[in-house]
Amino acid sequence: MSSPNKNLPGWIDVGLIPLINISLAFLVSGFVIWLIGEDPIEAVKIMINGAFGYDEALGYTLYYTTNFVFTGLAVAVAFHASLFNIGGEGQAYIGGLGVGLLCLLLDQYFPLWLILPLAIIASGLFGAAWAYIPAYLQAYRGSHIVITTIMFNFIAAALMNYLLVNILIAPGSGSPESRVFEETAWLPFMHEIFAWFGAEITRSPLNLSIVLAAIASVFVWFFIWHTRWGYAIRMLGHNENAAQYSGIDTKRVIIGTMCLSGALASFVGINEIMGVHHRILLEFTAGYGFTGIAVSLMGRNHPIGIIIASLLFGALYQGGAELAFEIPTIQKEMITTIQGLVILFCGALALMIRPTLERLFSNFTQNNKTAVVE
Amino acid sequence: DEIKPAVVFDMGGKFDKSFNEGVYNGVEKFKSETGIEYKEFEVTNPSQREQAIRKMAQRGSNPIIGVGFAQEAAIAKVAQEYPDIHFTIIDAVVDLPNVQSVVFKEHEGSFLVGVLAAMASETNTVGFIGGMDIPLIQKFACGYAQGAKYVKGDASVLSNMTGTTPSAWNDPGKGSELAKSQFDRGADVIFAAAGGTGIGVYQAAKDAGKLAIGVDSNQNHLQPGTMLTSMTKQVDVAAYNTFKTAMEGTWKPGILSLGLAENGVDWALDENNKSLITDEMTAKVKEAREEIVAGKISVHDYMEDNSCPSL
Amino acid sequence: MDDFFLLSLSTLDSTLRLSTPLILCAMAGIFSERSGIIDIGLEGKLLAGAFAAAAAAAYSGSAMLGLTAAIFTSIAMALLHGFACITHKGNQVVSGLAINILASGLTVTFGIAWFHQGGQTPNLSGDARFSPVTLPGAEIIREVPFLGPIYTELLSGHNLLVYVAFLAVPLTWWILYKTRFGLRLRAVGENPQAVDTAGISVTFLRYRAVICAGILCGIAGAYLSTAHNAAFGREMSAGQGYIALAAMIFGKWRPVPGLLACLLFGFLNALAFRLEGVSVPGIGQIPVQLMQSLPYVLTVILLAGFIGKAIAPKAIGRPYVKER
Amino acid sequence: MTVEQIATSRSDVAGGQAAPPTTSKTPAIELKGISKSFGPVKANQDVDLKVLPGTIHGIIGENGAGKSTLMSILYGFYEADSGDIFICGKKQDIRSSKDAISAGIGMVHQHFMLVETFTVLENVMLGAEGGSLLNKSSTLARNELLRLSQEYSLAVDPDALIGELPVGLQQRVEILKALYRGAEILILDEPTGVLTPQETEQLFKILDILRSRGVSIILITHKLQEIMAITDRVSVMRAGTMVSERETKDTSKNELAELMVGRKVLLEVTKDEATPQETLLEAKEISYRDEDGILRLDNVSLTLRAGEIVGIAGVSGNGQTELLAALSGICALHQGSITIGDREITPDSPSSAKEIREFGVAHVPEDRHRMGMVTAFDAKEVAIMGYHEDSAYNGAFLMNEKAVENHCRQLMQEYDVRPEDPNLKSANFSGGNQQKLVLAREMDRAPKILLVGQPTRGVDIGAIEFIHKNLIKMRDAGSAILLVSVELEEVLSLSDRIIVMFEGRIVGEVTAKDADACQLGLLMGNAGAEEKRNSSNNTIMTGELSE
Ligand SMILES: Nc1ncnc2c1ncn2[C@@H]1O[C@H](COP(=O)(O)OP(=O)(O)OP(=O)(O)O)[C@@H](O)[C@H]1O
Ligand SMILES: Nc1ncnc2c1ncn2[C@@H]1O[C@H](COP(=O)(O)OP(=O)(O)OP(=O)(O)O)[C@@H](O)[C@H]1O
Ligand SMILES: [Mg+2]
Ligand SMILES: [Mg+2]
Repeated sequence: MSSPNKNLPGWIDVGLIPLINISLAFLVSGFVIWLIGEDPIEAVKIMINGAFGYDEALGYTLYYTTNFVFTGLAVAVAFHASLFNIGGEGQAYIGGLGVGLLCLLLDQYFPLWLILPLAIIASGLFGAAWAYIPAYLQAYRGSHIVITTIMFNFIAAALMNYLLVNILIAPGSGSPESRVFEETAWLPFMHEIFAWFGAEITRSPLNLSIVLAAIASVFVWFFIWHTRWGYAIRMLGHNENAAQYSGIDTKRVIIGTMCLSGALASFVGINEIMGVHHRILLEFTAGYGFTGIAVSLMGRNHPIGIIIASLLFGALYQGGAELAFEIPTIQKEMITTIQGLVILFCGALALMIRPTLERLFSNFTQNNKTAVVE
Repeated sequence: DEIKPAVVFDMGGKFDKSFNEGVYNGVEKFKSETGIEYKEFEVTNPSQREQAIRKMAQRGSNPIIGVGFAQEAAIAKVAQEYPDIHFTIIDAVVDLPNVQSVVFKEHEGSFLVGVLAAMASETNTVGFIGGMDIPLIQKFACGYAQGAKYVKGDASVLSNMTGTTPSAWNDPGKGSELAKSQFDRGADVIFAAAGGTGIGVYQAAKDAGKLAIGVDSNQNHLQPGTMLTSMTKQVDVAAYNTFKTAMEGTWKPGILSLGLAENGVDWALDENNKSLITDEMTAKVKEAREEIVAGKISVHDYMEDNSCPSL
Repeated sequence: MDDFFLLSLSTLDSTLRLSTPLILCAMAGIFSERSGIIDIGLEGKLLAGAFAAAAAAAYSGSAMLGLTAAIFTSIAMALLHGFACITHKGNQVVSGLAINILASGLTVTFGIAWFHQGGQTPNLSGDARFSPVTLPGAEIIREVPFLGPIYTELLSGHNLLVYVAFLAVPLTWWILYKTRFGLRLRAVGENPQAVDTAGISVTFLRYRAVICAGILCGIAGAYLSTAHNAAFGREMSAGQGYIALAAMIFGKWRPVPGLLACLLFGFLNALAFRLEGVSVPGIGQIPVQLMQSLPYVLTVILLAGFIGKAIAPKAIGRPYVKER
Repeated sequence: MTVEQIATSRSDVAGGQAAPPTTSKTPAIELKGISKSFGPVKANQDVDLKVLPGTIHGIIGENGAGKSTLMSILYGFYEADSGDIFICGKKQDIRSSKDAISAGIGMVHQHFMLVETFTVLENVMLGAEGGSLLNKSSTLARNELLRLSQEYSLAVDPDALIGELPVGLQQRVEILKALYRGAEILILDEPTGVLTPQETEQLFKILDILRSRGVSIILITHKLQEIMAITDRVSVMRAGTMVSERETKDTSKNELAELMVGRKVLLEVTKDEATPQETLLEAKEISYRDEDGILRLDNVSLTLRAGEIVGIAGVSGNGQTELLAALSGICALHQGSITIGDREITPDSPSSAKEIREFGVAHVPEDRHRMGMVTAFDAKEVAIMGYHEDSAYNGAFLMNEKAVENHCRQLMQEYDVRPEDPNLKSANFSGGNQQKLVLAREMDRAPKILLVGQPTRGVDIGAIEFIHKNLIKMRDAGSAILLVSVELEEVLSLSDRIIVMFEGRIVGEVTAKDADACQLGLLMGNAGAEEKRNSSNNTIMTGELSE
């Protein structure tokens, strides 16, 4: 994002402008909906209610948010070292494999409190490993990370396809999925956790991994802006010569950063495999990795921004599903369109109305000054 | 009182040129005949399957159709939660008192079109193009190969898969290239079980003046004159029947395994392709069909043991 | 041996067909990125173009009208990209992603609305589609051993757009290196301040660059739906825009190396198709998936092995802000 | 004189006949009440300026005084908040560089506006190609370029890549660009900051010729002797305002110095004899090749001893940069060895910038924007570059922000960096202040060995005095200092020993007291070895010879 250096009060930048942008996005979406002869107001009502209106909806929204936080953070971390990691999709896929294999291995023998940390490590390792190769090639052979990560997404898909169809497929099952894990390897759902405390909420895929997402966000914030490693990463990202001058081993930083990035992306596997499906299956990443790019950039590569953006996308996914459910004439492609519009207005055109506001604001303050003078 | 039917399509979407679309046609037929509206949903990621099915159940929809093997787990779960709602799952088996599982013996149908392909082939080489390498598709391939080898023991069968990502079901460009590559390798009849990718295969066949075989629904009309036939799979009928029987109160749980005997799978003959089908072929297929129904020929089901002797 | 020769001919033949859209998109990417505007939106423009072409061709029955429609649609999307990134200094990657997502949504939505075939367009035939062109003399020299087949099988008999794609490369090169526009375009991608202080409008220049990209993507789209195939199908671009992007970077943002990268991709795919299911003595049948990932794996290896560091245009991705 | 007329007269400059010196006394440039502020910063406040035609007008002022900003406004790069611009008595509203150019204004920016990947010719043509196809317009341009370089003796190879030219030549290209566009008014912002004495001399010859051709010139510089040497009038800026204006002949260095800094400054360095002690660093026959395999250091040997300043003189681009890089561990040796204390660094046991810094070696790189700082960082982050792993700034996991900020504030106080705000983005300091910050960071730790390149580039004289004092202080405190500077003045006045480099080799060593400028100049030009020189230097040579 081109950092605007004109002075506007914070609340306009972080509050008003995004608000106007999203309204614009919905205005245009509403127009498209009106075109196909549906009632836009109704549609927006359904979407918002469908995303936040009741506990189940909220549950789903937050469940998607969890995934986006992971992939968004992954992209952001790499971005601070000016590495453009398009490979979140593949890293998440392979991370999920790691989680799955571990659960398949241990679920009969160990309790959750032992499996969970191991699973987190396993997914982290697998995701990091999948990011390591592109990183290594970038650092030591100068091969462009964008290409290699794109390639590795395809390779990951091929690998998973092979493993699931030929090796992991549950005996006697028709569909390319592993066997279901024992309950000991299931992350508790939020509705279960609430139940422990006697609170009754409707079931949803939302599970313990949202806590992991929160932890990850805090960690990234501290790590990037308040540790020497983050300092090195950012310096490398801004000025490689300066980094070398400062005695930073740029190759190691590149590799380290990408591995961290891959690990973060891989936690989608925790949420999906251990938290929701309790088995390894095809295409569970469903594009979360790619959306992570938009999430991260819309969130200005900052954890707080990323959390907000993730929430927005979570709401879009869930609210969109709701909309498709309630209004049959609205197909899933219409939802895609709306998502595109939101990314366009809240992401790409984020600064569109800023100059106008600046003018308004400065006039406003001018007038006040003169008023004071008189 | 009127029933409130619902259907949950899988990730391919109801226009996937494959079984989702089949189901869609079936329920549309039902709607137009009876005027009864149905609820529908297209899932866009794995966790929406359970969500959508449960939502349908909550809204009191009954019966609910789940399309595709991938919905097996979701149906199983929700069916237990709602024991008095009727569920029908297509292409998978869920063993519950309130679930009807409709599975097709695609291998038998594929066997027949394999026979036709081999007989129509002058090069004695036939091709198969699948979407993704998954058991269901292997099932098609395997039956097809067995059929081809049944008429011509020395027939060789080329097999390609389109890809490993969902786009493999929507890549006509790659489809036509795969077809061309198989033509180059001597094939002159190609059976495509690859959703939208098939469109490219049929086009390539037309452009090259070779033959192609459609899948799932009768696709002969797509390229009249170069579509040898289509391996039809009566998903539409199955879906239609689910609603129909439910309406008449005759819906029954259990496993419906639809093969040639039940006309669940078949090969399509219409004016678009009758010029291509000789009487000899018709006779041969008729014979093969009877022997399969009579159990004289046992067509291998890939999904039995996830392996294929004839490929 | 001889039919090996023919087989390899046909492999190269399909290499050409497969690389055509990649080449056009890669050249498009070069125009945009050489001017400093990242273009992740190739995929979206490609898809939108494909739809527009098929739709227009289906209505008008003319492939040329289809092509025109594709070009204008794609330009429109390019201008949207410019509006976001050039005029409003938006993030170029986000804008590109937005365009891709919009394209995949809108094409199908309109498709369903207009043709009621689940986002597909009607099959095209005859003039609604670009048909093969036989190059002069193809028939005569067919019999000439070796050269004959190469000319007739390989070079001749493709549709117009394939040749357009291959002409686009020298054209791009010429514009970039031999015209004033090209000079300024390369300059603005390296150092917009220098261009500005030389009294040239950075904005206008970059807009023209993205328009060029739009035109080329439009042609590529038309190729997909009205030349290579005979209809538009949902998501039919199937990620080729991203591959083209990779190829362009692979080619270090230069036309000819870019071309080679695209051809490499096309070739590896064509090869993988033909090797699939072939069993290697000793190893036995190679898993399908391995074959399918072959092009990607080999690309990575090549990238690691032979191609040195690719240096992007200096000012790429950074919107040009100037004090006012 | 209207834009059109300028345009025509411009085209006939381009046509060859030099424009006759304008005799009328209407000022070529007149600025009235120019004000410009960047947010809170008032870069210019109600500035007036008159420049008479055919004269050279100097502008001096402290770092951040507002000189560059004022010129950027005149050149249409920034837009003034208020005030008017008159060109030859005619009010112009200059909203873009385009307007400025068509008004006959040319500017040589402080940070050159050149495309590094382009050739000289391409850069000169850019924006004035005169034809939509390059082939024929470039032949025209080539001839015109050659003609200009003949006429003004600005020899430069049209096909050389800018990125590979020494700054001196890059600057020539900037001037040629302006002339090519027929500039009647030429603005140079700190042009000599990056030049060798020879190059500076060259530049001034050129400016002289231009003046005689009736071109009006504005010259921004921090070097008073240059003002005295070449300008006709001089204006002094302080804190965004014009404080005074003088006829050059009726003023003196000291007066000007006082005017701009607002206090007395002593202009020449005073230092007593060096008392060199033990050897702290010894380089034995070190060689280094860059990525393209070009030999940048060609077995260089030198020793740095405690309490001694060794100066490296040389035309920029003759291996000084690489020498600093090699000694500070940034680039790996291909031959030879460097001994620091008891650690011997060889190609087989390479070292890293990190390790070498731990030996107490500090390094002030020549180019602050390229290496010395990260313009996107806050001042406080820049203040710990290279020392960011120091336990003083780090806890177990988190950094100790307070410590970092305090450290930075203390540096800013000691080295008077303005504005004194550790949390300000470092890009927002004027370059002079950026330089002070970098120096402060490296000198503050009283390193055993200090490698320093271009310590006073772009720095105002007040600061120069201060920096020189400190270097001497460090020397006397027993540090070994290696000073690389293209300012011969500086090298002569600070060093105890002077080493001259040429094409990566050491071509001469003299003790400071029996060294003199012209002798060094000859060594730097490596006179007597012309045939070995690469094309770029070669053109300098022919340039020199063509006098
Ligand atoms: N684009 C800008 N945005 C904000 N502040 C600026 C900008 N340009 C200049 N300034 C501020 O305006 C003041 C004047 O800057 P300017 O570059 O004109 O000083 P200067 O006289 O050129 O300094 P130096 O002698 O180091 O070249 C400085 O405080 C600088 O920080
Ligand atoms: N966005 C900005 N905000 C605040 N100050 C800025 C900004 N951009 C530039 N500046 C400062 O304003 C001055 C104008 O740039 P300029 O390059 O003329 O500085 P300078 O000091 O003259 O350059 P040098 O580094 O060669 O001394 C610089 O000092 C720069 O650091
Ligand atoms: Mg300045
Ligand atoms: Mg300066």
